[in-house]
Amino acid sequence: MPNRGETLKLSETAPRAVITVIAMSGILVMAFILYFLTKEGIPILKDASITQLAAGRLWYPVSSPPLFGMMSLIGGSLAVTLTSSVLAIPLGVALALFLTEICPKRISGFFKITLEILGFLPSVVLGFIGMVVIAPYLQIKLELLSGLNLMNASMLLGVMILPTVATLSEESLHAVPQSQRDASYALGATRCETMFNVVLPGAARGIAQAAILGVMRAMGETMVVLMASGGAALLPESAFDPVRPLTSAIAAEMGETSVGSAHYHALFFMGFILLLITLSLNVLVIKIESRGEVK
Amino acid sequence: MKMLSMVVLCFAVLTASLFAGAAFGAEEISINGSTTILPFAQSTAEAFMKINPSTRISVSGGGSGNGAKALIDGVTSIAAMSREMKSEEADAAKANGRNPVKHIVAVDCIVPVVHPSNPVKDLTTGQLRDIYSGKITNWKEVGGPDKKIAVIGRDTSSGTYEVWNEKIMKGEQVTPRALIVASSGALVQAVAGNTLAIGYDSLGYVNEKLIKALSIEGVQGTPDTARSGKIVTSRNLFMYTNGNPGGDIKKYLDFLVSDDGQRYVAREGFVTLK
Amino acid sequence: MSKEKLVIESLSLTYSKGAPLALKEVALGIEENSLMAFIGPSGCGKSTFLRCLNRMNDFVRGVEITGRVLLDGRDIYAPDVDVTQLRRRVGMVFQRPNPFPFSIRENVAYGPKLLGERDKGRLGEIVERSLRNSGLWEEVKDRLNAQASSLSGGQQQRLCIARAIAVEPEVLLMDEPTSALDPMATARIEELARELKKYYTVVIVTHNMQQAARVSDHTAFFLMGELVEHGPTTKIFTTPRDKRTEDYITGRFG
Amino acid sequence: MKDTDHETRGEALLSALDNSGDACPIRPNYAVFRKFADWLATFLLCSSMIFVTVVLCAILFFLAAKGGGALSWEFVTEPPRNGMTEGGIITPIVGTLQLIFVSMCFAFPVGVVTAVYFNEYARGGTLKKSLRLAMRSLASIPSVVLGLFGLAFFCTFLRFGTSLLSAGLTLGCMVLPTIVTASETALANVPQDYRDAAYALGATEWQTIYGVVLPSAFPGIITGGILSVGRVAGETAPIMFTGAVFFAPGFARGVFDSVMALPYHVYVLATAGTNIEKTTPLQYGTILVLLAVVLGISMVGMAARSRLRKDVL
Repeated sequence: MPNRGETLKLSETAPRAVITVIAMSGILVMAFILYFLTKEGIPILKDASITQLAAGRLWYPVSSPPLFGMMSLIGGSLAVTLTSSVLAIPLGVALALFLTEICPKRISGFFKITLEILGFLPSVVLGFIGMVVIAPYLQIKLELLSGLNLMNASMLLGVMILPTVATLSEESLHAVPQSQRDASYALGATRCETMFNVVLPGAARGIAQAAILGVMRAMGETMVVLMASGGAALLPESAFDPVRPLTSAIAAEMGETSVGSAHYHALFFMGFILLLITLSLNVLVIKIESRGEVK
Repeated sequence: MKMLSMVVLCFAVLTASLFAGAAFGAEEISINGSTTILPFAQSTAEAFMKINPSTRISVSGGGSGNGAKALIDGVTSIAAMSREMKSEEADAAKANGRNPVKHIVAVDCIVPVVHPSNPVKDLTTGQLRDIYSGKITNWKEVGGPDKKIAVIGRDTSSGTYEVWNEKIMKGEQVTPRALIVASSGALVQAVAGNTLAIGYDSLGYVNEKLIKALSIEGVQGTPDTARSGKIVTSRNLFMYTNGNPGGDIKKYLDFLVSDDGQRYVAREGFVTLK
Repeated sequence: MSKEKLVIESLSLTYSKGAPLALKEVALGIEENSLMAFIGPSGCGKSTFLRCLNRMNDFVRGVEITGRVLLDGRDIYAPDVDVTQLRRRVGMVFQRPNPFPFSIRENVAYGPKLLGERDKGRLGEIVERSLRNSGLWEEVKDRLNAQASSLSGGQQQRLCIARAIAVEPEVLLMDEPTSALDPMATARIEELARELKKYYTVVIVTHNMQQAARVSDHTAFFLMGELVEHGPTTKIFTTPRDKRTEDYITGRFG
Repeated sequence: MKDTDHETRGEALLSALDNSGDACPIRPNYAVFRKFADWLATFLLCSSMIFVTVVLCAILFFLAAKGGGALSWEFVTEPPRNGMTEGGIITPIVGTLQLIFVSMCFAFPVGVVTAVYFNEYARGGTLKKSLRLAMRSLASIPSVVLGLFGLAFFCTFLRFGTSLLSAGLTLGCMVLPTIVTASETALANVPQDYRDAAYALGATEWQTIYGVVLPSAFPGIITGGILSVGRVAGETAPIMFTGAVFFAPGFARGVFDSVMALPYHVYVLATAGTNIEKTTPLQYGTILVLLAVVLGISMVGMAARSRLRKDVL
């Protein structure tokens, strides 16, 4: 930026001030989000202690007396996130490897568009498919009590986070210098040895970030779990148990509560928990990134 | 740069028109609340608007609580509720300077539903309670095939759940293993696609081709049994207004309880007042 | 005079169908345990030609190669050839040092590990031997677990040489190995190259004629994809047969 | 290559180099294993891509086959009738467009200005760092949590009610980080020479930005905007409590009206109709229109982006 000393005129300072102020609205929005989630979420602690909230397994928010045990819901969120990540992250990395290391440039464009389209599919559409296609199929094929379960939701969530993981991983694989691949090939390595011994380790940091961002998305996704996860507030014991992740509990129950009731605050408290989880994952991503910069 | 200015200008004009629109719109009634009531609230609203083209009625769902909340906040003219307003909601409304007034607009009953292939026809209140509390887990215990029961319930905060909880469960907790679906329609979808399922839903949602309604203690859910209260799960459906309504709101509510209006109630599968 | 390790017979290369040939009918023999230098102005095809000798051009899309490259009398472009085996026998050192982002030890052990060597002790021996032979051992023996990127450019290049010779290649191709290095580091690499030819057949591409004159036994001069002239280095630099060679080495172009 | 000859030679070489140790074990079986592993990995990676492509095609074809029959001119030009069992979906289509418009009115200018701030004005320091952190945090917030925020802040605190305005602003907050990132990239791609040239002519900082930098970055900024519009069109969770309604008798005529929106309409049709049999074709039809809107907008953005990349390179 050119430094023009003290002779700053109004025509210079005014736009600068206006732009700075408008830009700050980003901070403002974030601050408001934190403030309102805290303000509406914390009052639940009057009705239930932290231990009751975190360790209670029973979620009966409108019975009398109400029980606000969120453990099953948090467990549901974690189970869905974990299962979908286990399904989608290896697949996403595999797609990225395919696109950078195997696929000829000419057709990789086509596959990249495929991935992007997958990423643009609205979650409500995927949830719908889970409800009307996958659920009956799973129920009949596997003779389950219900096809609306952890596995159903996780598969769809996997589809949702797949493009994120694949695209970001692909970027970091791309950033591995060609010269290192050459070096490996020149030593007589096969393509697969080069991929797994040189390219993947070289992109490990970026792939870790991609994976965390994928986890973050899975954690916060709502419509798919609302429509396909079954909604039973219990800690799942198998992959085919129904679950009730935090996001679906919020979406399903928010409409039915009365403002200011303990239930209302409990739902905001769940939002608050989700916020904390995603923000800390975000900090993790930034940490990984900055460690890369130092090097 | 010209292009940018043009775009900005267009945005400005459109924005202005959007804000201005609110100022000289026709009188608007908004109905907000229970998903159970929505179907006939919507069709009566459509019919009413045909007769009174100057009135606009918007119908939004989200649940009984949502309706009450909207009425308390003063952002809706009518709260559609499948349960009576709770005392805490009424208190909140009073604190906000509003005075909720109850109108009974239709009758309904909740019936247990199963997949059409299920041979079971009747269950007692006790059996239903045991199924939902998790004591009975196999269909053969209630005269069905030797298959596990997939228990499907509604969100604990829905009006339908509250009736079920009060009249059938009588204070016992629903097993946490029960699947929970977020709306009446989702329940129909879930039961229709699952041969092992049992659910409960408002009479209006029972579609003979997709799901089969069971009788409770030998009493079928019909308009008559619902009106007379012979079936234990009968309930009234309400609309709440702020104070005694006047103007278009009164006209709409009058239309709704009139024979013309009640025809739509019947057509959506609900039970008319008379 | 010992036998010819590599014999190239009328090798032509084009980067895409119909495009002008990047290499035209190159024919050349490279003697075993000798050091041959390829010289020529940039873009003359000398690096492309070098990459033909261990089939690194296979990765370039659209490349078409005709002719034969015989390693110990067998065509490396024959359909039954295992390219990975070939590349183990014909090692390569690149223009810029390209160590893997691992430790020094892991860099050298990479090749032997690929070949199935899992024994820690033997790997240690190979690492030490390769580093000694590339003249790096004394400098790094106390920090074998340090990141390769912590080395200087010259050290990195010698590490790359150590990595290449760890798999016991028969031929070592060096593609302008000193172009990214300072004069001191260059001198060390040149010295090393002269040392290495005792055990390997070394081919070095350079744009630096002095370098070729200093280190090589034989020199081949490339121009516009053509092999103009080749022969003993002293002969090329004193009595070139071709006018173009003379022009180049006397600095009239290039 | 079969070569006992080379092996012995390698050993001879080794002993010449150093008398200790053996040659690398070159087991013929191991070479076969390596080849097989390479082939297997290639096969698995290829099939993973094929698998994903097939899944996507299956989803799209399934929806197209089921919904194709419901599509007609009437379907996309008429409002829903008779408790959603008849009529079309023009109301939610228009509602979605209105939501896009309102959200962009907020997010686009603020996003572009924020990017200008980052790229041209910010001098490092705490303010820039905290704004950067705020943007990244905002990008990571689950959409349903944004919905809660919209409910507490726009609907209740600012008294906008469940309205187009509340929902649009909530969506705007959601896409703000996307627009900032896209605009920043576009601004960063403007060559420094342009700025230097403008300054050399005596232009002020603002004149340079407004007259030179912004116009040359404009195509990139617009592209980012279009891509985020695709996201706005498809989101359900943030508008569920803030402005989308089950049924509205007509288009919203002001920002304080509530609206129907396509994604929410899909949810409603799938879960709340009394007459699921009758609404089934409408469900698939609506999904198809939603897909057409979302994918259509996104593809326009993608096409614009690839053209842009070609121009830049």
